[in-house]
Amino acid sequence: MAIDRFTGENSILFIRSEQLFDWARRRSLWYMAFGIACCAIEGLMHASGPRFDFDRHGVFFRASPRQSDVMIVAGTVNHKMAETVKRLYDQMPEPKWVIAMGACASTGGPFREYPNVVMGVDKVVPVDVYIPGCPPRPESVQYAFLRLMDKIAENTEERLAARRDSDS
Amino acid sequence: MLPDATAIASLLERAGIVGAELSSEGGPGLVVRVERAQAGAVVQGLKDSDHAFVFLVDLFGIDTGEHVDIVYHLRSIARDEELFVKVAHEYGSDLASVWETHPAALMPERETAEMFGLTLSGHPNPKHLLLTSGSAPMLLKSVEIRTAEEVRNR
Amino acid sequence: MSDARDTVAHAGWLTADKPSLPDEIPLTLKRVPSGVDEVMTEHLVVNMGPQHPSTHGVLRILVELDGEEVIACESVVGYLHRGIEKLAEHRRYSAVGTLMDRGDYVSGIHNEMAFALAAEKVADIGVPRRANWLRVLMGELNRIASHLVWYGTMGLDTGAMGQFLYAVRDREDLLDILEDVTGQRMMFNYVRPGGVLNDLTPRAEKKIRAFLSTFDAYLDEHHALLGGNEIFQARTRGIGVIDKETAIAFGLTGANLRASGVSFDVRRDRPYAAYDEMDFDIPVAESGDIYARYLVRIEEMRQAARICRQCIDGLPEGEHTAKVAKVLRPPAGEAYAAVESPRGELGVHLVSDGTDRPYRMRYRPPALFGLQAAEAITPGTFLADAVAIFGSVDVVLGEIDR
Amino acid sequence: MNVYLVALLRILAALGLMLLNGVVLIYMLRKVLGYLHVRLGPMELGPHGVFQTLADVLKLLTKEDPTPTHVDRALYFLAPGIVFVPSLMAYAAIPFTGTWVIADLELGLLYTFAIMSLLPLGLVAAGWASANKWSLIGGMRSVAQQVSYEVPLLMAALPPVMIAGSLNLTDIARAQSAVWFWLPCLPAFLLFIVAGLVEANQTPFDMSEAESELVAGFATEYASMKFGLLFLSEFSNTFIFSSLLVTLFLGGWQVPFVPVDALGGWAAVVFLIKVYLVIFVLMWIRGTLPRVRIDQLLAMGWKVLLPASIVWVMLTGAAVKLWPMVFGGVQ
Repeated sequence: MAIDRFTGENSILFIRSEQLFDWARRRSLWYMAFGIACCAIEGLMHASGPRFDFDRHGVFFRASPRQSDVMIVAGTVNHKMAETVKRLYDQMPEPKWVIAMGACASTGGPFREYPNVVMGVDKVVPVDVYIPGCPPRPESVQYAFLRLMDKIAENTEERLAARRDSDS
Repeated sequence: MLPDATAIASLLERAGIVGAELSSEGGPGLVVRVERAQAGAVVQGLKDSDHAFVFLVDLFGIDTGEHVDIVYHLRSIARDEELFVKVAHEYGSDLASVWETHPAALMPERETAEMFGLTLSGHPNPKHLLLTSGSAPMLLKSVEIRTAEEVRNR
Repeated sequence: MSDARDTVAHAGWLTADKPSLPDEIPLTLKRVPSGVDEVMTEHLVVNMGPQHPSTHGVLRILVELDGEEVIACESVVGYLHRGIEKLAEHRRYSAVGTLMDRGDYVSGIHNEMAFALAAEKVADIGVPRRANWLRVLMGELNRIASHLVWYGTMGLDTGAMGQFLYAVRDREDLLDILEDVTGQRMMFNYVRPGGVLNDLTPRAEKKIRAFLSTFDAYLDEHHALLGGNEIFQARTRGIGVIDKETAIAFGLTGANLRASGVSFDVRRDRPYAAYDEMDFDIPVAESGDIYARYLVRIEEMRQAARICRQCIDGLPEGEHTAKVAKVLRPPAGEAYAAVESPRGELGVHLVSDGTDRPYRMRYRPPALFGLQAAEAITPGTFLADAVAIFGSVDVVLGEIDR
Repeated sequence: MNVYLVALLRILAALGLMLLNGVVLIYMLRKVLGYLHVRLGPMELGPHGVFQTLADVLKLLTKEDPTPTHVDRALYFLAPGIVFVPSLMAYAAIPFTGTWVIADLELGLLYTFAIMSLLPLGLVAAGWASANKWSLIGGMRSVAQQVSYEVPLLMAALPPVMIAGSLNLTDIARAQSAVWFWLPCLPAFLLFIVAGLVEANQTPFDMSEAESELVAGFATEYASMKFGLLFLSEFSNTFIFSSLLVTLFLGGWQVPFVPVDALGGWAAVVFLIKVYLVIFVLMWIRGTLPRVRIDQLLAMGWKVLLPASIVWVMLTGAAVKLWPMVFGGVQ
């Protein structure tokens, strides 16, 4: 039916608007000002500083988890901290993403042998992008954000394609 | 700097402390080893003496394999002298707080007690400082860290 | 010293008739009788952190508030406890430096230096003169970088945003230099037992000279922008006073102690590296308030730049490291070595049992003692002051929790 | 034309103006703060990042809108509205030119102040309903500061009213054809700026959302577009305060030595340029100064600003009465 092109889930309008919202989400990733350890100096402080200035990409920090889209886990997560990380993640509204910054957040890093340390934040919250390095340079974090933008776009396209396939 | 060992010995004698061993061989400085029951009195006596060890630089433990050595690192600002007081504690025994003499000991005592599995007495806030309650006393030699195997299969 | 005890007893959680604050904060407000009048007022127990913009990492402060006034406060640490002391017992001497760096991550060189000095004492290693000078040079550059972070976050804590970004701008230049010499921006692992990792490259020397030529003017600008601001002075003068007795009783060291009128500096009183050959002043302030701590730190940056100039001009020729065995096996023994880190006396108490790994390494965290003092003097101030006080003693959680 | 249609169009104009204005101001804030802080601000989205705020708004619209467990549901949903509607209504009396005004009210100044004084109600509602201690403290702070500074703000606005002899904002602006009022009323002008900074919740007086103390103040628990509304209305308050300042003290839409008729429609542009210059100065202050403490702020309001404004009102009153007597009715 011709009218189907304009109503329903796979209508042009719907898909276009979904792509539009996807574009908006990609381009306005506000991260939570939540530095745990050493990486916070590089990934949060210097990242917002004059040389790297993530604000150029629309990547900006908010203090409250309710208003942020991305959580940068910048540092070692131990058993005492893990609960807080999980709670903060739960407090963020969907859609949300997590960047595990540095070796500590990815695997436990140099402290992985210590029984009190969680071996990677992915044991607590789902991680979208891992950044290697101890600590990663701000450029790496910038690249991680660009990769995250690609990932969001790919996910949307895949979702739309899957829906088209199932429909036809 | 290193204080005069004989002066410290006579000072302790005057304060009524018996059985204190002084040595400066192979140690970080002049080390006074005293009985567990006397630790508080020694620290207080050293502070009130004319050497005036008023500054607690640090308080920590060493697991020697037989017992836990609690080290009080004291400093006299007036005379510019440093002194280490070592007290042997049995595993799981009681660590008497010296916070009334040195408020600086408040947090290091909490940390030492939890890290070496000691109980803390006379402390206003004897909670764990660094670890969650229920964790093993990490700095004891008997507590193992994760093996390479565990780390690999994380 | 009854004064100090009074100060402690002032902290609400220490008095006998008051129960200590609950470990888990109830969701409802705590209703307590005000005692003065008939009205029942509510004390608010708020939980600052671990995620809070002004706690410099993951410090958690429980604050009991009567309106805006802080009645009692207790700091809860351990959210960054990573077992540096424990892991050091399982690492070779050459590898402990990597852990030390991540302790106080804002001033890595000083941490490494403390461990290297202790290891050299235990193993009885002599250090070439040039290595000592390089240690001083890098250490002082790192001190400027660390104080700049403090300056910026002090601005943030009092509500000024620009200062932080200007501080980051200058820090970038410093990190460039440090990266040029050590190969890393933060975790240097540069100072090793026996000397330093790399010699100074001509390019780094040029960069250091360029930085030092502009830094004094920048520092004056920084000082005029924040310290010269009347609002900042109103926020900091006479606030958070740590008097001499309290400072000594709580084991404060470094700039915090000197701001309270005690002239003690490890660099001068227990000279290490090449500090006995340097010519520098030790700033001391009497008032002990936040502004005094601010002034002392600003002046320390100026002195650090002065020391750097002496280092770069008079750098002696020679080797940058002594011949040290690849696997260090110091004889059994104990040693204590301290350095003047930007936060105070950073000491390493090293116990060796003759193997290639330390038997016990104790890391004396200066910021922990600063935190205790801040906790003791905060009750009776306003919430905004509490933020400024905890910021002013320069807490770095990586060092407190280890 | 139908009178209702006109009214509806005007409301829509106000709404459009407010939204557009909010979007522009957020972009401007990020750019101005960026340049003040030796960086660039948004750059990637469109030329110099002009579409950045558009993306932000769209994203906020599509975010999940969680309701925390312990909130007072009715109030939690109402609060952004209570904040948003007054700041929208306050646009009504702002004269962009002599004729371009949404509603040319006789008591325009009074109306604006009355409407603006509703704002703390919304803020304290937001703070109370959020069941968050930071929000509660933020809400309480906002009430304390707005109540203390309402009076000095009104008092500081009185001298221009007394000289112009009208509460109609258009008339006040017209009365400045000879000399802008900031010069004869310099103390009132300065008092108005300080009190207005407090009312508009701007640094160095942004007590209620002091980021380093209260996380995000009353807005801590708000997500998605509810937060967007709070955010927008904050910027619109800044705009209203600046346009009041321009209207009362900086000659409204007029340019010195240029007759009003010669400007035509450009008068609105002149007005907007003036307003945006004032906002730029506010942002400059925001990027530079530390924040005062709440007790210092309240003490300053009651002990300095209030007496000073009363004294200045009395002096102006005397001058307005004496001027015709001495110089024979120049007014």
